[in-house]
Amino acid sequence: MQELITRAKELLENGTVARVLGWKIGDLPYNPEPAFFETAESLDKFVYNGFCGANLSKYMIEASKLEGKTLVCLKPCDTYSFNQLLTEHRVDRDKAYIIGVGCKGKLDVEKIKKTGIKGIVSISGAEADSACDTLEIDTLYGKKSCAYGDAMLERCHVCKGKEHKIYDELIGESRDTADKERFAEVEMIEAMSPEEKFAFFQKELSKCIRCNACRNVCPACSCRKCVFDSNKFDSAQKANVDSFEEKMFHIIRAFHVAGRCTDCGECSRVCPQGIPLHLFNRKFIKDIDELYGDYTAGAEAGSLAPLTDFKMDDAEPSIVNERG
Amino acid sequence: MSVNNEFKPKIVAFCCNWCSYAGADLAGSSRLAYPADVKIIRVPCSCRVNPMFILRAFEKGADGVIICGCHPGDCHYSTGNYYARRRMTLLFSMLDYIGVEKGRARVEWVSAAEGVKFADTMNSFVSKIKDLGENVRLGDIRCKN
Amino acid sequence: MTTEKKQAELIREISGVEPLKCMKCGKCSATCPAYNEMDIKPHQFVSYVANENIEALVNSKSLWKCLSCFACIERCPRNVQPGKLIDAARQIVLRQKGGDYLKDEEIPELLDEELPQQLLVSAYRRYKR
Amino acid sequence: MQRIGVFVCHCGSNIAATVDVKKVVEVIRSEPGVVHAEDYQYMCSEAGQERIAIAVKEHKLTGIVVCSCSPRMHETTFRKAAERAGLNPYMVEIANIREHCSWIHKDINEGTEKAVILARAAVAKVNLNTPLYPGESRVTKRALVIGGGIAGIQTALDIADAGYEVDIVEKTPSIGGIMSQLDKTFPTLDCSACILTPKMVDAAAHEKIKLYTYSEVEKVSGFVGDFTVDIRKKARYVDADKCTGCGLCQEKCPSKKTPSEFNRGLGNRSAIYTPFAQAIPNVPVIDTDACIKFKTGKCGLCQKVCAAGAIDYTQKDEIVTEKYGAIVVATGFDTIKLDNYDEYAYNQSKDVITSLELERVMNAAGPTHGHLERLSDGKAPKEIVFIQCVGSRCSDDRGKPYCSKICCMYTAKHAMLIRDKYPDVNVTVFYIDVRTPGKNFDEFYRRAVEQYGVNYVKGQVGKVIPQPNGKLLVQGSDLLDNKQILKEADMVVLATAIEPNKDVRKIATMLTASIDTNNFLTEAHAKLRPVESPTAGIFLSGVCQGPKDIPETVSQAGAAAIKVVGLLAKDKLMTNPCTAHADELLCNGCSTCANVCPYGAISYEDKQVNDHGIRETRRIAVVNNALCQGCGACTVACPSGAMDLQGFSNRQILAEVDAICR
Repeated sequence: MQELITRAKELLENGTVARVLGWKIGDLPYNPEPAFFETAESLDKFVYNGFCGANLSKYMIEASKLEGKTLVCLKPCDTYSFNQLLTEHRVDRDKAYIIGVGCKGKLDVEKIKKTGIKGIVSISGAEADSACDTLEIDTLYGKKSCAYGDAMLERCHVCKGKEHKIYDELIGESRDTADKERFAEVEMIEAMSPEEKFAFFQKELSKCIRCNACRNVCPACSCRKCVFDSNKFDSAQKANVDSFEEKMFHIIRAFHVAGRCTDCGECSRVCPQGIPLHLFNRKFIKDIDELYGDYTAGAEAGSLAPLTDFKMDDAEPSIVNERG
Repeated sequence: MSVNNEFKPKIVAFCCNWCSYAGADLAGSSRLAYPADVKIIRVPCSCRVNPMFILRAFEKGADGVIICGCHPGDCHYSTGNYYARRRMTLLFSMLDYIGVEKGRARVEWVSAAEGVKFADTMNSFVSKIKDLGENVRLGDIRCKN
Repeated sequence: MTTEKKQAELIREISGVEPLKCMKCGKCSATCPAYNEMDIKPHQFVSYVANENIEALVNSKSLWKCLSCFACIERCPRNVQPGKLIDAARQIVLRQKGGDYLKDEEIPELLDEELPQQLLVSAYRRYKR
Repeated sequence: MQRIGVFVCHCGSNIAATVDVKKVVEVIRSEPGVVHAEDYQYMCSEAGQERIAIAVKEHKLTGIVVCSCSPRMHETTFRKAAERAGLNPYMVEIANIREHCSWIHKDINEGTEKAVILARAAVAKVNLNTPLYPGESRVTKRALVIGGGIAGIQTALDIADAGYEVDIVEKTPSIGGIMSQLDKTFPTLDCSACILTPKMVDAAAHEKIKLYTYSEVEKVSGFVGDFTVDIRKKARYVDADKCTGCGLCQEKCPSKKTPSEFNRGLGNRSAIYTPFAQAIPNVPVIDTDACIKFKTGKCGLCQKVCAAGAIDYTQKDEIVTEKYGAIVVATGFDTIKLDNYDEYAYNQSKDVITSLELERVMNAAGPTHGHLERLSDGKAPKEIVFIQCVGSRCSDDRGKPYCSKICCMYTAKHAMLIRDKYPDVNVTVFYIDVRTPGKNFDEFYRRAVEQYGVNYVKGQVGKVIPQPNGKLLVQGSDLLDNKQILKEADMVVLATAIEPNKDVRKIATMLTASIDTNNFLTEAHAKLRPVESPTAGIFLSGVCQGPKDIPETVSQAGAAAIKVVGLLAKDKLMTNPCTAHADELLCNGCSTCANVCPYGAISYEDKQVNDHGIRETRRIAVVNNALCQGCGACTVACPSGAMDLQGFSNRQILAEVDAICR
């Protein structure tokens, strides 16, 4: 982290960049937040640790409009989002100085809490430089510990890899965290009966309070104005008349990002209701891979998204009924 | 009274102007019967059909939605139905995934010459929807007027 | 399903070959160095599998005359690659025989300084269950 | 709120028999927006149309719904009637209660109920209709033809004969294309030059045709009727106005070692050259890579011997900008490279040649002055083997998946000509299939077999092995005899697959014309619009669209010409107003819509916008209404809903959905 701060100061001072986009120490030990730093002094508040899950690429849309370059810290998975935004002309490569930061897996405080640990005062072992295998946690009730892996976000268990797809320079080391089958959860649902599937999603989606956190954090959901906020489809946001509207919202949201979603997992990370929203997006990713060939959004800037492409012998929609 | 209690499904059919709508016209001029439950909406091309339209139809109480377009390779706009095919495949897969009965939404390619196919398709679709029964899962708390 | 049909499907599966892609140009037979030794010619292999005529195929002399030189695989314009069919047919025969064609203890005997290692690995893979 | 009039047609008893027309009128009256409803026997009759006009005036109608037969039948009729009554024609919607209702339902209650719902949906839509106006664009009455082969020449001649100006841009120093390299043509065996050169002369002499040879299209902008094209005229270093075409410069040029493109590299040419004797224009060009003057600064011999003083070493490339109403692509083809076909020994032996090379060998103006001889030692061959489908019908990545179409016939031609001129030469043709669909084609092939004794063997050749004695050992299969054949040949001729000219991808990109995976240009409709590109104003002529022989190329060239003439004959183009339109405030500028547009109608502009007080420059999609055909693919691709289709807007369709599901 110190290397990152030193380098950021250097680039600010020599005028290469006008500001730094990174994470700022939050009010709790586990909630750093995205922030712009415009002076070397302000970087004292800069932090990069296991809790810096936030994907900063979306902030580059606004940063691309500002004077001068912005130094942006991107984790390996964030670079996919950046590439996708680049493909869609939403960010300006010339306005970004990308430092690819190492990643040893990002943490989810909810997972720690789920192990029964309460009253967290401080956590050690989550630092970017010296990420340990075990987190030592000081709580109001004494010292506790939790395996790093047990505290990791779901998305890190199915990590796409620790290679940065776009960067100007790299700082920090990464650690391979993938230890689960990416599509296992989706397959589990696919194997359910229609009744079970319906019950599962009914239960999950009935938690939705339409706070729009998923939409606001999603780098693919970067429309200037969401269709659900405009009058183009008579779908302007209003009190839900029926519970179908949540389904409609989440299906359409997933459809709009299909082939563009990089599976960054931010939607599930930020959902205050803990809805596994990534299951929608990942279902589309799985379908696309199976039906139209493997495709990873953002792996390469400028690639043609599967929904804007076709093959003469694509599967017919009836395949959905045929495959059990 | 038993006749009145018979389930009359609401079915929305999106037909492309160049092939399927003309196919429906041919079915009509050939006097090929299919249930009156089917109501056709004319669109320029199957690629004009937005998933929002389909979900909206279900939301408002449709029991089945069918999209008809030119056969792949015969699109008036060359490529429209190819895009529609991918879009609808993914959408239907998602509906299946969230527990909606298979077959509540369908895509069929019907050319302007296929009046018989149009009527057959509608007959089979209506009977499928009758088998599935009322659309409860997608409407949930149905909007009723 | 008849045994022959099953076997034809098995051959397709093992070889990954789709015989229907064949356009019957005969380039495989034109290119085969062991052609004159064969009773069923390389191009016929494809139609034998397509027609599910497996009995004749597995009992043919050709099965053991193919050198696996892969010239037909290399040059087939339609990616049908009859050499792979022959290979698959051999495997079927070996599997039916049950036992290992090659036994572990025989290997030291067979070792030859001149022999490429890869050949041994490939033989082992092919002739051992 | 609209003031809508609903007109329900009886269509005699066609509708009225199974739909209670009066009931429909009665029910529809209470729909929002409806201020008038009536029924009539035949709405499409003059009296029926008159009723619409009267009602428009009486009830100050702003929208009309006609419940009648299919809109495919009478939509235009009713739109015109509305227009006559002073209404915008696009304020009319049709509820199809005949084909989609009365004709298929027997029960009158059922029919009436459905008719009401269909009428309701149409009313709901009209409530959201807005007046639409067709756009107009001008037509520049001049056409551009890219490529000066037989396809381009024929297209240009036909356009010019119809009285329109047409320019041909040809990359090489002369027009003529591949056909000028051929010796004879099937199935009548006329000499290629004898039938082509008069056409070349006609093109050059035509007062409406302008030739840009040794020139390339550099940039294309605009759209149908109004293209602007930059043409690069490459420096010839010879003043075309002064040059008399005497040829002395070529004779005296000391640099004579450059492989001749025209002779497929089988002979050499000088650094200053015309590609062939009948070249048009007969003005040489200097190949600066070979010219001693350009390489070392010394020489200048051509300048010294040119009595006309035409040589000008200081000439520069020139960019000409021209306006065109239509563009025809006629970029033709070439044979594929055979580097991946080692088994045929093409790169190992001079005596293995392609069929196009054989054309040059057989041609009196070719490298062997028309004598059939081996290129390695000049000896007369006794055994010649032809191999068919070299690189054609290949699903591997070495060749092409399609049939090149012309090879069966030209091979029959070659075999026949050889047997005719050299009866002692044995000719064997290895074939997979002999494909001869065409007038007099099969007869021609049978003559090669029956009259000329050409030996056709069904089977492919596996390899060609050059022998130490200079012969070529051909190993092939005879599938009918189930034999493997080993044959010693003196020459092997490969029927090499053809592929679109390498430059076509670049040109297609400039024109936003679509191209298939084999680099052939895509037609607007495979069956019904075979000479048009999906991009309006772009037409296809010749092999750039798919393999074809000369007669087919010429017919297609004529077809493309008449399409161009049909376009240029118009003074103005009326554009369909049902086109897509992007809402500037919602557009993300993400390019997704442009990626699905089959017509290249969407481009992006940096526009100044005022989004509720935020003033900024944004990348915004702009639809060219002259190109957009209104399919709506973009509207669904657009995630923000910025892209909408006039006449079939999202809200209109949703209103119909709501009305039906009510």
